[in-house]
Amino acid sequence: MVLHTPPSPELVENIIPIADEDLSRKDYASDVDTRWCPGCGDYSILAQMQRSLSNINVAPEKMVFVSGIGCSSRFPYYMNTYGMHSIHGRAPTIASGLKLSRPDLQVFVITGDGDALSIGGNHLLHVLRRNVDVKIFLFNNRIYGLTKGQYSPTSELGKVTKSSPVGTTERPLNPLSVALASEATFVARSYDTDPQHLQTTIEQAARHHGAAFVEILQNCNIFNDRAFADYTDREVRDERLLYLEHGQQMLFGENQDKGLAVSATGLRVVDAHGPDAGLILHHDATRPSPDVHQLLARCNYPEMPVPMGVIRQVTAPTYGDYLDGQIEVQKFKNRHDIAQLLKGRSTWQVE
Amino acid sequence: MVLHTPPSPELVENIIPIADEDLSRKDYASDVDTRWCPGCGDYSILAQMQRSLSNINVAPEKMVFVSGIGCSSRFPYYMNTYGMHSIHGRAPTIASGLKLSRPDLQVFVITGDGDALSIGGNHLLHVLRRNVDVKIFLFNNRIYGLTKGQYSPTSELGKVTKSSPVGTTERPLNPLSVALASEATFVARSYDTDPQHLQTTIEQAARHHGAAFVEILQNCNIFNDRAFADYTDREVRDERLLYLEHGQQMLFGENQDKGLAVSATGLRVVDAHGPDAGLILHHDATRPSPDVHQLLARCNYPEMPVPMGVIRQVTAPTYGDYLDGQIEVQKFKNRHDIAQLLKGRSTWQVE
Amino acid sequence: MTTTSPQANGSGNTATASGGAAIQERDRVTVRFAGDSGDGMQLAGNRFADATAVFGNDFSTLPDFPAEIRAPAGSLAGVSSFQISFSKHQIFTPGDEPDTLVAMNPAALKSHLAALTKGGLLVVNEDAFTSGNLKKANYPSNPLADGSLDDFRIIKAPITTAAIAAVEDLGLTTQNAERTKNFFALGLVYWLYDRDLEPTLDWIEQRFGRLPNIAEANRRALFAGHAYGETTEIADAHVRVPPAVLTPGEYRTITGNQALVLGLITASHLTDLELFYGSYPITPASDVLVELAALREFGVRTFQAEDEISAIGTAIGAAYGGGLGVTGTSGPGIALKSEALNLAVMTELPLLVLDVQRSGPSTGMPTKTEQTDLLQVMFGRNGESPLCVLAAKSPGDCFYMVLEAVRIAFQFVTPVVLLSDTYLANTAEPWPVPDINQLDKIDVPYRKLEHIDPEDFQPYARDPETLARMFVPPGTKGFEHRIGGLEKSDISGDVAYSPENHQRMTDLRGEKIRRIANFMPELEVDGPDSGDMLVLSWGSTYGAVFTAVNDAREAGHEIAHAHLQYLNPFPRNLGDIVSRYNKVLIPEANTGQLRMLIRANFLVDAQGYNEVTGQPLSARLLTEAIIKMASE
Amino acid sequence: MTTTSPQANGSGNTATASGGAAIQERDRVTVRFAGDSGDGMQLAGNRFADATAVFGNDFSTLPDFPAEIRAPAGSLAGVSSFQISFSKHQIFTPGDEPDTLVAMNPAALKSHLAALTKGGLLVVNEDAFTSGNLKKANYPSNPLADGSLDDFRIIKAPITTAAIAAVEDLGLTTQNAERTKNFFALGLVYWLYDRDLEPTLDWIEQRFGRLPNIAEANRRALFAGHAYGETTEIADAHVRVPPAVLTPGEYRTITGNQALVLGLITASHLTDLELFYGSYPITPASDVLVELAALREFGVRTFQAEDEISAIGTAIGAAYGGGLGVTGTSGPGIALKSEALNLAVMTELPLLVLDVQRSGPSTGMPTKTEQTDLLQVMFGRNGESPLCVLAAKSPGDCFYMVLEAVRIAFQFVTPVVLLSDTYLANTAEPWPVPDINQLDKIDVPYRKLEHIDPEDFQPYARDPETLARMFVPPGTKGFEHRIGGLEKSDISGDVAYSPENHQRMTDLRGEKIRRIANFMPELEVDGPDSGDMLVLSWGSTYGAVFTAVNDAREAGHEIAHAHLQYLNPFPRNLGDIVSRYNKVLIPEANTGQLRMLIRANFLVDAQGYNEVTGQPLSARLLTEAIIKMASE
Ligand SMILES: Cc1ncc(C[n+]2csc(CCOP(=O)(O)OP(=O)(O)O)c2C)c(N)n1
Ligand SMILES: Cc1ncc(C[n+]2csc(CCOP(=O)(O)OP(=O)(O)O)c2C)c(N)n1
Ligand code: SF4
Ligand code: SF4
Ligand SMILES: [Mg+2]
Ligand SMILES: [Mg+2]
Repeated sequence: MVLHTPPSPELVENIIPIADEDLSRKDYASDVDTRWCPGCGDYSILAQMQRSLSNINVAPEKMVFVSGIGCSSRFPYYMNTYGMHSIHGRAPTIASGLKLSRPDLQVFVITGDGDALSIGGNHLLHVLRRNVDVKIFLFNNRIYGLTKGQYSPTSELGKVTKSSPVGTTERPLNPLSVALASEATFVARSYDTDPQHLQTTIEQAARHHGAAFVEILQNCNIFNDRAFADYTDREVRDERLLYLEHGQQMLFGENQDKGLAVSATGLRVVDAHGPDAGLILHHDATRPSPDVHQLLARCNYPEMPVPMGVIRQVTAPTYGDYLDGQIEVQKFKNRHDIAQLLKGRSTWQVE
Repeated sequence: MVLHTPPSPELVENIIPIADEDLSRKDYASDVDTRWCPGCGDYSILAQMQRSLSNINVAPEKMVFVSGIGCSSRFPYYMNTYGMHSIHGRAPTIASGLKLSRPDLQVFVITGDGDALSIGGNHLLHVLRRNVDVKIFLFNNRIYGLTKGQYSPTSELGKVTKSSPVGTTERPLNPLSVALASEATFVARSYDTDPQHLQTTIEQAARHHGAAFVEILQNCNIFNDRAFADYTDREVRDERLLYLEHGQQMLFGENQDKGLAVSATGLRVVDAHGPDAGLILHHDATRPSPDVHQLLARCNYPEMPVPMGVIRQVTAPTYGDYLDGQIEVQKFKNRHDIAQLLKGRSTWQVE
Repeated sequence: MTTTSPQANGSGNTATASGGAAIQERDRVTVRFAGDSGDGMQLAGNRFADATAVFGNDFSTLPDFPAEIRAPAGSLAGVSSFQISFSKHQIFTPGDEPDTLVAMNPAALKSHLAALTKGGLLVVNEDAFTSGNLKKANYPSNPLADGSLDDFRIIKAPITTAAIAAVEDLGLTTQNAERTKNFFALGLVYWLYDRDLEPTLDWIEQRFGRLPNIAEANRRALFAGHAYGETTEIADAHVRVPPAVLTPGEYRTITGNQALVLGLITASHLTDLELFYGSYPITPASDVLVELAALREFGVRTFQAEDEISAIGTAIGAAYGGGLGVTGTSGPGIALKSEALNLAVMTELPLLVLDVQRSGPSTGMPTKTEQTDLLQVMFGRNGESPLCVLAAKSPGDCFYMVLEAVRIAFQFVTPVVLLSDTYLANTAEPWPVPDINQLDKIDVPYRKLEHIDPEDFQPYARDPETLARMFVPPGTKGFEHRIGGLEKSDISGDVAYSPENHQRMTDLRGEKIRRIANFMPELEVDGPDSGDMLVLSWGSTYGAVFTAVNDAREAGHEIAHAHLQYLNPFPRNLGDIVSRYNKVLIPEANTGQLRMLIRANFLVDAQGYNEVTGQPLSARLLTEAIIKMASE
Repeated sequence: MTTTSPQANGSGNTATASGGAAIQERDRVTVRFAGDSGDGMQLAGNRFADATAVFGNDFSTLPDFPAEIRAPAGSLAGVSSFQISFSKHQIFTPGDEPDTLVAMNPAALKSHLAALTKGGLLVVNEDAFTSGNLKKANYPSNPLADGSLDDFRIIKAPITTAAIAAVEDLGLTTQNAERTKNFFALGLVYWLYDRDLEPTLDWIEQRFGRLPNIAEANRRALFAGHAYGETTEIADAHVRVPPAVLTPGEYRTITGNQALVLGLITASHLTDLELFYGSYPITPASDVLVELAALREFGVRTFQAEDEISAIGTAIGAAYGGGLGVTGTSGPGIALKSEALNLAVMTELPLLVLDVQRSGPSTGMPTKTEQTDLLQVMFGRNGESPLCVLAAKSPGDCFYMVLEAVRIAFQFVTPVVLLSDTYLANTAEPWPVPDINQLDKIDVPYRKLEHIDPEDFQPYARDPETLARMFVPPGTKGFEHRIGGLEKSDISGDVAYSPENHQRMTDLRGEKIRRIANFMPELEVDGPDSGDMLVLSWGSTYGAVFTAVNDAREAGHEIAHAHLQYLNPFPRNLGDIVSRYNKVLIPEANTGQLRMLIRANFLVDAQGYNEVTGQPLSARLLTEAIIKMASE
């Protein structure tokens, strides 16, 4: 039997707790010294996060950052909000329990490529599938930073690292593909060195009702320097990145002179001024089927431009909506009388 | 730095250990009483497995079945081969260690939807990504059988089960999508009540060089009866299933009168005799990009026919190929002199 | 539904029942139903228990399931049994050997005959003794015919055919008709033990009301069995156990798992916090999840996690959020939760962990009982990681121990592990229904903290008496702070690596747990205050040990008994108590886990009585062991 | 590269060195290098250790890293240090308080000054004492100017500017030029302790050969520092520690982690089995994975798993396949592995688990040392789950304990846990290089079984002496069988639920582990055979305890010392030994884990000396504690 108790509409709204007074970036910064290597991409992400929160003016006491373990996972210490630096890979579980029992809080998860996709891969899958209303920011530097340079599940096949002195023997995961296969309702990508795009993306995730997954390409200048430079360097960006905007055509190139179209076997690049220009797709992030989103997720340099921005954002009730809805309905339908519950189905009297 | 040490060709071959004498189905059956409920779909899968192995004539002493925990995971006990009934969710890890250290063995993993996608989701992801040469058979009954009827990660949203008396609050995973997002080189689906198709599929998986993933739809007549009957029942099969064959057109329907074509937004059904008949796709399981395979994986009843058979099969070196290749190359390049190793970089003499 | 049971009214040795046959009167009787998994033995047993409750006996039940997976019909592996002991006195175990065994097929007979008391009554379903079934049970010849049962009194009843005959004209399928055979057997046993049919007829109506045909069939089978009893020729098969003198009040039947569920709902009420229960199904803890999931109207949030790690993770999240965060599992799940449980120790959060122990190691025997997780929950974490450990002693006690665990978790801001086990989980006993209004509210200290001046807030400042840290959940303005798994600075809670601080924090975490003892009852001794011998027990063995000690006393030995519900910390007076006796015996369903702790802590030469069989301790064997040690 | 060190040749109190200044002669000296994480202190320390090795002293080193993550330059959290103690006698610890402290910046001075012996020598880089750096180190005023260092002898050297000046004309970037300052400091210390520059110059050539400019810069800085030493005005700063009289032979420097790696490769050779190492990176065990990964030429299969559970799963798979299956981790990883480790106990497979312990609970202090996993590995699993536990006592001993662990794992077909810790992992000492041809082969019993008649094969039949089960890996025709985590039938290994069988198997699993003691050396006591006081230790505290016991003896106390390398089972004679002394003291870097086991097993009132600071035990404080207890 399949029961559908669609949650009542007022439960399904995204409510970000807003501060009473106007807060600046600094108000979101804690007084703890940041402890990342000079030059680490994490600094920029921290700054953009603080700016985004101040743009939204989130109430700091309602914000909770939950992280796992890794360089990236030190993040909560630097935010003047509530936070838990938990254990390796498990942040999505702690965040789920917190959000489901405290729907009034805004819960952000900070994780790394090892934390989220190696030890924590399963929790990531399930928190997305369940559409628990938490926002997950995966700092992908394609390496284990904190443990000093072993390869991660996003490291390229053959990559030489501390633990693969003659090259790795395993093929990397594509975080966006995994998120889409996990039935995520919000999937996006940004990167450390485009502050404006990163801020916008963080804000879009924050405003999404449901689980949001954001991959942030992050440079680890110590153990995996310039891992994304081939397409994120300022000089080549325009040619090699595809900035997605919902409703807009998928155009890229310095003069927006190229675009993406569907072929019988996936996506292909066409000349925006050529004969196939008419085939260039409009980006529809809200399409229920993740099919085209999957195609975008798999666009990789050098064959294709690398997509940035919100790939998918669909509306669906969250796990919390359903759960709270069930509680409401059951409270309405059944007596919740503890004395009666303690008696159970039947009692007898000894006199 | 990315090093590519392509494994030498003789390492990259799929060698199934074959028995000296001709073996029948019975030779693969152990003398342990099967302990499934009468009517359980597992019986048919067991029978087809035994038949398939006897068709190939695998050497039983070279076969190892590794399973997790669940009704399905009792499987190894009934096979007259080597086997380990391990712990919940971890079979892929044990199978990986076994296969990588014993390339001469043929290692099959038997798992359930809970075992593989709930507690074991992460191991499944990684064994597929690594392309370890083990064959994984997931018996999907969309329920926890052994623990008596709680929902599983493949149970439908809203489903009423023991642990969801007013319906579940979570959206199911699509096992094929997950396998494809895990970069699997072989992905297939079959079901318990089509013995011939199941046998063929098992054999194809066995012959694949690399990690194979096979979802087998399996009826649990006790806790989730007729979960797949809407499309696997004999009367409706032809209309509702799409039997895939590499190189063949994707046709279905009692008279093969319908087919699948690509649209701008995914796949659609077209009339095989209508004007768009020319657009009907030929199934190419070997296409390197998983794009179309992802589209197929997401075809669901009732909107679309449900695909059966091998969705994807691509050739790639396995983890073991790379690993053994590295060992070979390093043995060739470096001295492997233990006495020297013990001395390390430098020693001094005390007299 | 509330009924009133007659009070025990004197006792004679024989009386005359409605059937006209002579009724023997007895103090206590133990009956075991055994049959194939498909034979409905658990159902029959539970109905018998209900009828017994209404009749007014004290009782205790012991279901024994086969392994989780279905076994072939008629096979030895497929045998399922249900034992009930009932008495005119208070009793504490489901009995060792049954006086009566109902065997529905040869496999059931084979598996359970050894337990039947010499001269006991054997009720067999002779229809099931076909050559096929005999073979499945490895019987070379038919025991009903070969004289091998001569030591017992036998009622050979054609249970299957008689049941089918009774429902003949209802137009049922053969399968459904045959299924009524457990009601036939039940009717027969009701006659044997003079039970009232009413409660069962009511139950049939409630349960099968919507399937009138099935309801009628079951009713007819029940009556037919009862009638069959009257024809029995065994002389002293008609027995009556007078009602027990129990403390007056309203009673219900309860199992340990039910009591855990009720305890959690009650704790949620007494703390005025919503309950969050994160769990992954595992035998024998799954039912706690399943039953809680059906109680959404109490604001219960159950979360069926993807694995045990996620389950405890979500519970930690809920606890961190200021809720009543609970996770429950069995031994293998505890192993998986240990890393995250350590996070709760380091972050000092009020978390409740239920461990319904089962037989190990590894997957072990999932449906069997054992007390083998004590040391795991004490020590199974990296680093020095003390936490509070409690253990329930009876099904009903599970309820009260949940309340106690929650009280301690909040008062001391610490994770607490509550141990139950398969035996407690499944065994049923009469339980006086508590009055919810008489139960003390449970204090939630952070409610007061949230109102202090944020300037005075330091997350690792401590209450001078309990050493509980200043825990304030997210949401409170001005108290924003971060916690985590790295070592914390005393008072400020900042990350700290200094050697002195780590020593201090290690000491503080240890001392906090030790101080719980100052807020716990002292251990009570039943029997002499000092002297020759003390029997010290913990957890679910309470009933067996209590019974054995009493039996040993009746055999003339002066023996003291103390039972631990608090395992960490120990009650303040425990050291004193164990040193007051010449001999200390510690019976456990493990190889001596509590014994090790007692010896290490108090340097007394405590001896062990240890059974690791997957079965509850046998009171009879234990009595022998006690008497032996007392006589040495 | 092999060099020959001079032998100790008599001793005078002063001598004349090349520089012409008077050289003090001393028995033992301890030097600590401290600076910012970016200052290259570990490199300098390791070079000094090499030079010391070549010179012929015995020595021991103690690196102390900051937390894993980079801290801001100049901050207290960013200080990294390296201590080395060297002596003309054999030594067993890296020393408690240094005689000389090199402080490269104010934060280093602040963090480490307290450790420096009164009157000790302080070498500071005065260039780094800028107001910015002073502030970062929380110095209100400049300690070089305010008289607060008057208790020490100080060499204020302009290390940064002098190093930059020395490399001026090489055209380096300022950053690179500044980076040579550790070589300048090293040169200065080489002069102070009369070390030869040759080994370091060789190393520079090897390491920077391809970057001739950098090599030259480092050389110049080294010479400049050495020359600077000659100008120092401190009277007794020029010190010589004569070479030690060590057992003749070929020596190398080794850390515990290196010894684990060599042990594994050697065990693979001695068993003639390929090594499979499944691991997930975690401090301080990661380097074992990293170093093994670079040894593919030895047939090593390293597998960087997705988590610790997978890591042990793969190792179990490899062990089941008949290989040398090993997994390694630290405390949090052990917690995660515990469920799977239990499978290895139930399936009785030869598995080796390395546990390089670190400070807990939870994430704790990942780079600090502790002995807090003993009880976790003993008891951290559900059910009764005995396994063998060993612990290494020194860096070099890690090598031999791996061989011993592998021998036991195969002989008894059992998982074995080998405990090391952060201290052993990182500390370096001279180590006599073993002759691979002198090491005993390790027997692999299944090789013989594979040739028996399959009819005689029963997977759970046991060797009568060791109780090892008949383990035959897949691949052998006629031996096909299934194993798993459910309880097994004695002998046949079939799944079994009978109470008697479970008891028997529980007993057998326990007895098998106990019998290992019959194949282990007895415990040796250093000192009197019986008497007043025994100090009992285990694991990495060996050096500190040995030193402290000797110091206490020199203070006139007759004290015995015994050190356990076998924790489960205990050596056969342990109970006897501990009962022969009036007092037993057990020093541990935990709150008393071995102590609990000793008290429980032998009922002796063993006392603890416990430090849980993340640092190795201090021999000096321990000496005091021993003397105090001995005098009571
Ligand atoms: C249970 C456990 N296993 C292993 C570790 C060690 N560890 C800490 S962080 C980390 C990986 C970090 O990589 P990533 O998540 O990519 O974060 P980054 O440091 O790159 O930001 C590992 C393996 C741990 N802390 N806990
Ligand atoms: C660590 C652990 N957690 C939980 C369990 C209990 N358990 C056994 S099987 C199972 C799920 C089985 O479902 P599935 O994998 O779908 O197999 P099925 O029985 O349906 O074939 C669970 C939760 C266990 N054995 N071990
Ligand atoms: S190691 Fe890499 S990721 Fe970590 S702080 Fe340094 S630069 Fe950043
Ligand atoms: S419970 Fe379901 S899956 Fe398990 S054996 Fe029975 S029918 Fe099969
Ligand atoms: Mg990373
Ligand atoms: Mg299932």
